[in-house]
Amino acid sequence: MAEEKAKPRMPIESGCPDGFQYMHPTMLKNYGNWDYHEHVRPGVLKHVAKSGDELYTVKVGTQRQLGPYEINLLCDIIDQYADGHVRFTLRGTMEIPVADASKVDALVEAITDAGYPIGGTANSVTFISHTQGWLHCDIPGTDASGVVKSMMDELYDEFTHEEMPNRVHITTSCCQINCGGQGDIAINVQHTKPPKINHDLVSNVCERPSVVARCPVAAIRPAMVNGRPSLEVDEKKCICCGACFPPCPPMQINDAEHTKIAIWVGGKNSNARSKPMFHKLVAAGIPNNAPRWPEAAAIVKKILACYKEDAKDWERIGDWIERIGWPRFFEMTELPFTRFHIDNWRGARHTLNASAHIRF
Amino acid sequence: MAEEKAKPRMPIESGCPDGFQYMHPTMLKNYGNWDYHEHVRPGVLKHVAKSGDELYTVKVGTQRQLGPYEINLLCDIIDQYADGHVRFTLRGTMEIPVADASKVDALVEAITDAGYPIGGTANSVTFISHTQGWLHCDIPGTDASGVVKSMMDELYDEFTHEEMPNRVHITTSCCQINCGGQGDIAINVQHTKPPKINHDLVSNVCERPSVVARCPVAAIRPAMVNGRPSLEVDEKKCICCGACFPPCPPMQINDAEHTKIAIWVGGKNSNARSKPMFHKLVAAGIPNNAPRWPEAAAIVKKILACYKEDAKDWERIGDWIERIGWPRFFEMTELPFTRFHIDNWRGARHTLNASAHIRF
Amino acid sequence: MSTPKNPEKHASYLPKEKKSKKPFHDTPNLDELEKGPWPSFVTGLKRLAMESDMMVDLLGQLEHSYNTRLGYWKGGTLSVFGYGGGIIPRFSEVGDMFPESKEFHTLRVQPAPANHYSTDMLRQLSNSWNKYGSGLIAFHGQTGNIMFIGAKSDQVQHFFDEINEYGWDLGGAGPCVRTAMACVGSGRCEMSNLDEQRIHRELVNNFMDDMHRPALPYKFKFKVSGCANDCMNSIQRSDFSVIGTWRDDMKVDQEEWKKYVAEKGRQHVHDNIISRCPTSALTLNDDDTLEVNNKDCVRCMHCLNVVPKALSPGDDKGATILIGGKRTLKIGDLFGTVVIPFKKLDTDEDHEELVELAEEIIDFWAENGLEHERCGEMIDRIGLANFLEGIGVDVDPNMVAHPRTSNYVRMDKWDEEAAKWEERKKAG
Amino acid sequence: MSTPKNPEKHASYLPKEKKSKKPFHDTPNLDELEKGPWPSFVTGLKRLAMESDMMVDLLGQLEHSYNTRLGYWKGGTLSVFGYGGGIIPRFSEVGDMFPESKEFHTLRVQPAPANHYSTDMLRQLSNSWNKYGSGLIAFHGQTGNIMFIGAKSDQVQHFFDEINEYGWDLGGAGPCVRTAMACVGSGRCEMSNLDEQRIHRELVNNFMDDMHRPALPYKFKFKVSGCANDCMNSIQRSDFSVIGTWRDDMKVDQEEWKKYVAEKGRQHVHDNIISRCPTSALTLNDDDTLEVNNKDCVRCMHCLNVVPKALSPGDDKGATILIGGKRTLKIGDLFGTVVIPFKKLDTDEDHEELVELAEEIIDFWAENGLEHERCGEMIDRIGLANFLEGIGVDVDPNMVAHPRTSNYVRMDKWDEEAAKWEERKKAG
Ligand code: SRM
Ligand code: SRM
Ligand code: SRM
Ligand code: SRM
Ligand code: SF4
Ligand code: SF4
Ligand code: SF4
Ligand code: SF4
Ligand code: SF4
Ligand code: SF4
Ligand code: SF4
Ligand code: SF4
Repeated sequence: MAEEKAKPRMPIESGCPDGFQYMHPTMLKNYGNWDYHEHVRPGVLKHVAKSGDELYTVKVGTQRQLGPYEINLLCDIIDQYADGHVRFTLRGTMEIPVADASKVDALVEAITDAGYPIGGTANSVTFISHTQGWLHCDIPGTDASGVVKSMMDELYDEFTHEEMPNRVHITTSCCQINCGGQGDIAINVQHTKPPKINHDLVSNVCERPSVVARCPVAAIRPAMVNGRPSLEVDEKKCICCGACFPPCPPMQINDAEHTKIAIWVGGKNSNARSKPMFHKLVAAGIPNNAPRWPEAAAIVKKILACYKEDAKDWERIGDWIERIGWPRFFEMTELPFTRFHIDNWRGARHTLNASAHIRF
Repeated sequence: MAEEKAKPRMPIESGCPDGFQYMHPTMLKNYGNWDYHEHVRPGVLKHVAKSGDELYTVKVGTQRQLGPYEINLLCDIIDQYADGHVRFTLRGTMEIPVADASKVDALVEAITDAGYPIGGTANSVTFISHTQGWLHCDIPGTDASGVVKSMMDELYDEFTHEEMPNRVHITTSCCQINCGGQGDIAINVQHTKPPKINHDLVSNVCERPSVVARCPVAAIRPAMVNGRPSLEVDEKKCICCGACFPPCPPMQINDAEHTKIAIWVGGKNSNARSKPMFHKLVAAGIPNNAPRWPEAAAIVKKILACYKEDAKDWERIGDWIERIGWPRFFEMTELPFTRFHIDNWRGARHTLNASAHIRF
Repeated sequence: MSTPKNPEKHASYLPKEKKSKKPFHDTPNLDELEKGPWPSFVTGLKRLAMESDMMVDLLGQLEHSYNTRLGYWKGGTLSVFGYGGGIIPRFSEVGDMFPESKEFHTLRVQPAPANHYSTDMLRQLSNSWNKYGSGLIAFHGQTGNIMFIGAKSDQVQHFFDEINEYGWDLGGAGPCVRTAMACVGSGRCEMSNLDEQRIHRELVNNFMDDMHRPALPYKFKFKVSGCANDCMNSIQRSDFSVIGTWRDDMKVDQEEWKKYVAEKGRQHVHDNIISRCPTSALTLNDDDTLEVNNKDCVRCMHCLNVVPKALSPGDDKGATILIGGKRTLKIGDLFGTVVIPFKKLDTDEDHEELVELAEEIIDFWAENGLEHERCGEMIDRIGLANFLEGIGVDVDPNMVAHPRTSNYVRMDKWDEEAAKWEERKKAG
Repeated sequence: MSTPKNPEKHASYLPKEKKSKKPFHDTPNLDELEKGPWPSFVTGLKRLAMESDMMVDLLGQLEHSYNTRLGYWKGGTLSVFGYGGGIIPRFSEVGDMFPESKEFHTLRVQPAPANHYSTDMLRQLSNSWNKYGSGLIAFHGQTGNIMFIGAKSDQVQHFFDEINEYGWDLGGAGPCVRTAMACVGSGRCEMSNLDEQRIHRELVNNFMDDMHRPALPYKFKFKVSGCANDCMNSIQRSDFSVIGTWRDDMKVDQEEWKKYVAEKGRQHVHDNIISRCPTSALTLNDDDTLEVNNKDCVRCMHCLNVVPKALSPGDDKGATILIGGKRTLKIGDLFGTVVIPFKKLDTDEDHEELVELAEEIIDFWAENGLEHERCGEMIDRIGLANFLEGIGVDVDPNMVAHPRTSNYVRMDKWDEEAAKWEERKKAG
């Protein structure tokens, strides 16, 4: 026994498990042979296979982090009203497949009764891409769970209805690294001051050459401070990106006051119509106002209101702005246009207006 | 008298002269008050002023460099058949304004009889932008007058007819500096070997630091060669652009064999429909085959033939290719696509296909 | 939010009985986040804290973050036996104030492609985690992992051993191949051109060594989308993006199409479909049938999205592969770039070739990438053409939005390179 | 080419009598360029060579270039009294072989805007040049100069003095303000929104000192186009591009428009006009009238080009100013960038302001540009926002194709900058 304990268990490097074992039987049977889909109502999709089989999907908003209570609660409902299978989307929305049309209403009702929203399909505002934030990450400038929760409260009706011109994919990121990715709207931390260095810690904690190498603008140099090896930041060069902080936590970038929120719009990853587009800065300097970030929420809602009113069907936010032009976007949303909107990063010239195409 | 001779004449810095004094009276009278224009026939435009006045313009192709014989010959015709005024376009085409419709035919006939082509209007191939070449420049890899003459011979019918989908603006440049500018089609010198340095001359002729500063890839360093200050080129880095040659002629970039011709397409300066676009490399390694450059001419004609056949009305060459896609362009023109077509200059990533938009 | 029908079975439910020993910290900020209609994570955390002192302190630390607007976790090193990655260790910087949650590690576990579960398996995973960890699971992380959030150092191995026995393995963290993602695709979506489940598993499971023992220049992500809608954001968010497409003509069910036109009207069809095609490849004929110029169609998916009943991908399916997507660090955002315009994925050999391509790319990058340099950054540094040469892939005009505009290039090898193209053309 | 009616009055004419003393060199290569229908410059050169030994040797050197495929001119320094530029001196490297043309300088002379001439003036210029130089004149150089090609060093001053007396002045060469260009515009073109003649002269004539005594970092070019067709290629080929546009609604003559529709058919109108508008700002109404969404129209000119009889620019005319266009050296080609989206050019004050803007820009660049750095390269180096600040111009969203996509920017001055915008908004 003692011997066995000393010999640790070798991992089974099974990797990514086979999904077919967990798949709903109708999905399995018709795998690769689907014919078309329809939108039954917000939050409910109907897919029809070439075999004629039908599959309904009920899309449920959750808080992403689930405990045993929620898991059991939802699994109970799925077992009772659906077919014992479930999947999650890349946004952390739960999708409950159910083969029998007659079960859908009861399922929807049970889920609604349990306090979970049904929606996020088609031209709704989907669940916000969620990152770790203060709950778990080591570098966050803000929280993710809180931002997502407070925004989803505000956008609840847009999740449960399909009234936008096209899908709206919102993302959020709790530092400039942007694990949440690009979005139709992205609500991201933006640092505004160079890191403050805790020189006492640098030599213990940080591999100095690799920190120096991380800085995108070569603003960091090794230096002796108080007789000990540390680092120095050229504050004129520093763009306050925070990239030095993960490899060297003594380069404190977060700050209760100067860590701000910025809002970006028009990111688009699909290839539908236009090619994929990066999101673009529209607002910054927004206070990191926990616990409910009302200033950021107000801007997001304003942008969505303009989009909802003005865009044509199937125009994503980026498509819409391409058509109406940036001058009108800033006019409609009443956001200020500043020198910071003009790119000055590498390749900035590709973002300038090199034409006489002007909007009046 | 001797005194006067010693005192040189001070220039009158009159600058750009007043154009109104040379302007055709109908232009002057209706300056800024024109209503519309029509295409009477290839080479003849009709402009109608708001006053109702009419003005015809007869567009004449020349060889750009004119001597007293040509000037008198053409001026005689203008005086006899037109109104004693003339202007030149930025391409070096002659435009003869004539107010009286009844004079147009005789004018056209007289010019044609004198051996000058009438054309270059609307959707024709206009006269090629002409640079100096071996006739006058100090850095040319080829001739300009000869290239233009031989190409215009080939494209004569396209100049005198209006059968292209839209205007075609061809340019040519006798070194990579490209004084001829971007074009629907650009026929430009492309050097393919690093400069050979005549070390004996460098120290006399070249200001070394400024030559070093001119190199776009920092391939030049000062060096001592045979005990004298000279320059050295890192041939691995050198992109053979020839930028070092004008400030330092001992850095001989031209070479009877390795100076080649490259062909670029899709440059567009107008803002009509699409924004201005740079021209793009399509063919290179073309022999600098004076006196008639048949290989280059063949490629130009092939491209024009494909464009003429396939493009929609009003599509410039660049617009056309945007629509049909580059794979089809290379298919249709039968030109090879190589690694050199893939940009690797700064900002190259903006030229890559970052989408799933694929042509089959 | 209206009062729940059954408060015991509701997102807002809080058990009456508190089993944890530590009293709750005051959490006025977090309490604000219990308001509003969206299910509250705070209520979820409190529910767990009713059972667990660790979660009581976790709530305390989180409230402290809300108060001070600063984070208090720091990293460290932690792993299970035999592996070098897959866990994100977290040690509290305010452990003295909140000692019970001073260790709060996350295990990243790879789900099945497209995140399918039976409810049984969900309950089983939840039970195991409840036994060894906080009970809190994020479905899923942005890279696709199931994130088991909140374990003490000494519980990590036990939890892993337990779930590893019934079929689950760690995902990636650190400079390694990461957990992959695939869309639901063939599972129910008529747009799909791929067997996403298979491709996902074949790609990532081939690199388990590179995932579990981080030794690459930096992270490397695979994402698989069955069509150009790219529901996996693969072009932006993965180093190796596989996107389904087709090479022959799209299928048009003219009867369904005409029904659609009849129902919606010609103006609507023009405004929403015909005029939205990026390459003007569509014509609405006078008899209300649709004409598709398949040579101009770039498979953007728009028209298929609008009328899925009438329009579908062709039969000659395969994938476009784009390499090098990623976020900002350190040269600015990069989208993936087309490296294989079309890869047939029918036979076993086809699938093997795809895996070999991934190997080729990872090998070349492992050798030529700088430390902390993503594959896309390397391509940006060395140039796409050199990268293609390095991995033995031929150039193709589909790889560029347009050919070079700058004459700054040395081309003395033109004839050689042109000859290659001519040979390939001859070879067909 | 058919036989000319009157061989004495024909592009191919060669006088029978040879007045020059030197015998012709053999020119088999150049002779090839006498074939074909386009008027031959070689015949032109030969005509001159019948009168001039210099041109005999010039033909010889040119043939030598054709033979060896190399050029044989080198530069030098040459100027007229009081000026430092405007002449391109050329000395032959094969002067021993072709001694008569060993000096062959070019004088760059500024034409009137849009290159208008009376035949009298053309003859007068030709006569003067024939007296002092080769007789060969290029109408015009790519920067717009009349290029008097082929003078010996000792004739340059005489020629200049003569034509300067009757109203002609040298253009630019070297690091200086260059000769400007303007399109024919208001002279006869209904698209024009500007008084090109005036703008051209006001701009360039304000900088005669900067043109004639080169002391700037590098060259600086003005080009003026009356509308966005940009017949002067100004966005690509000038440092300071002035492009006419209008701010109110375009004018639609619905009767003319309907005539056009009736004549060409609705399908044609749709294919050639409606669907070609870059911002889909046009609608063909059911009654064949045209509806223009002037808010979306970007004044690209396309629809006006197609139907000039029906569509015209609005009344509230002015100019868009773009700065920094140029060719490749040394960072790759640059287009100009919008710096003033709209400049009213009605009053004298408006025109003065335009000149002041040019002064501001040239001053800032003269101070901040590196040696041999064009204005556009400087902007690329320092960033557009800094440039705008330097010249005292407010930012505007029309200056960008889109706002920044990269978060690599320091924004602690956000509030200040936002306040500026709000103030401007309030001020109207
Ligand atoms: C479930 C999911 C894939 C998965 O395996 O997880 C999915 C599923 C579907 N997507 Fe998606 N998309 C999903 C994320 C995405 C994403 C990525 C994202 O959300 O971050 C994109 C690209 C986002 C972008 O461009 O920024 C995406 C772009 C699309 C598009 C293209 C939309 C466009 O016009 O640009 C379609 C086509 C459409 O709308 O008809 C589409 C269509 C669909 C269809 C209709 C396909 C089908 O027949 O099953 C699915 C219906 C979803 C619905 O709720 O209406 N899906 N889809 C993802 C749901 C996320 C969520 O919780 O809401
Ligand atoms: C957990 C997660 C956010 C979430 O809550 O969902 C996450 C969390 C972290 N990311 Fe991320 N990233 C997560 C998805 C992403 C994505 C999205 C994706 O994969 O589609 C991206 C953008 C795509 C990309 O790969 O570029 C992303 C781009 C980054 C980067 C920037 C990489 C770059 O080259 O620009 C870093 C920084 C680094 O690696 O040096 C980073 C680093 C981190 C670290 C490890 C921060 C650090 O250095 O300590 C975070 C650990 C947080 C924690 O405590 O768990 N994370 N990260 C996501 C991973 C969960 C999972 O495994 O499923
Ligand atoms: C005379 C000239 C201006 C001058 O002051 O010198 C001129 C004159 C006219 N241009 Fe131009 N353009 C002239 C060079 C240009 C150039 C520059 C060039 O040739 O290098 C351009 C931009 C070139 C580019 O994009 O690369 C130019 C782009 C246009 C366009 C836009 C075409 C397009 O669709 O992209 C129009 C509109 C049109 O075609 O109706 C236009 C229209 C016109 C009109 C119809 C304007 C008018 O009513 O007078 C003139 C008729 C010309 C004709 O021959 O049909 N002009 N035009 C130039 C004649 C050059 C020549 O010898 O052929
Ligand atoms: C004569 C002319 C070509 C022609 O035959 O028409 C010409 C000829 C020369 N150009 Fe040019 N350029 C001429 C118009 C242009 C243009 C077109 C334009 O102005 O619209 C351009 C492109 C636009 C631009 O400004 O970038 C042009 C871009 C250059 C450059 C590259 C500048 C750059 O920043 O990229 C050089 C190189 C330099 O200045 O160092 C250059 C240099 C030269 C030099 C001075 C070469 C040298 O360094 O000795 C050539 C003198 C040739 C000679 O013997 O006369 N030339 N050059 C044109 C001037 C005639 C005139 O004054 O009217
Ligand atoms: S966005 Fe930044 S803070 Fe948030 S999880 Fe990712 S790395 Fe951590
Ligand atoms: S915050 Fe960014 S720019 Fe500033 S020193 Fe750190 S890595 Fe460099
Ligand atoms: S293109 Fe080059 S060779 Fe030709 S004139 Fe201009 S500078 Fe001289
Ligand atoms: S040819 Fe160009 S790249 Fe080569 S050394 Fe000269 S300036 Fe540099
Ligand atoms: S990427 Fe395409 S195939 Fe996959 S789920 Fe989305 S729409 Fe369906
Ligand atoms: S898939 Fe896209 S590109 Fe192809 S026809 Fe449809 S809309 Fe056009
Ligand atoms: S630029 Fe415009 S105004 Fe000037 S000639 Fe061309 S079309 Fe006419
Ligand atoms: S001018 Fe151009 S942008 Fe304006 S309506 Fe006409 S085509 Fe459209």
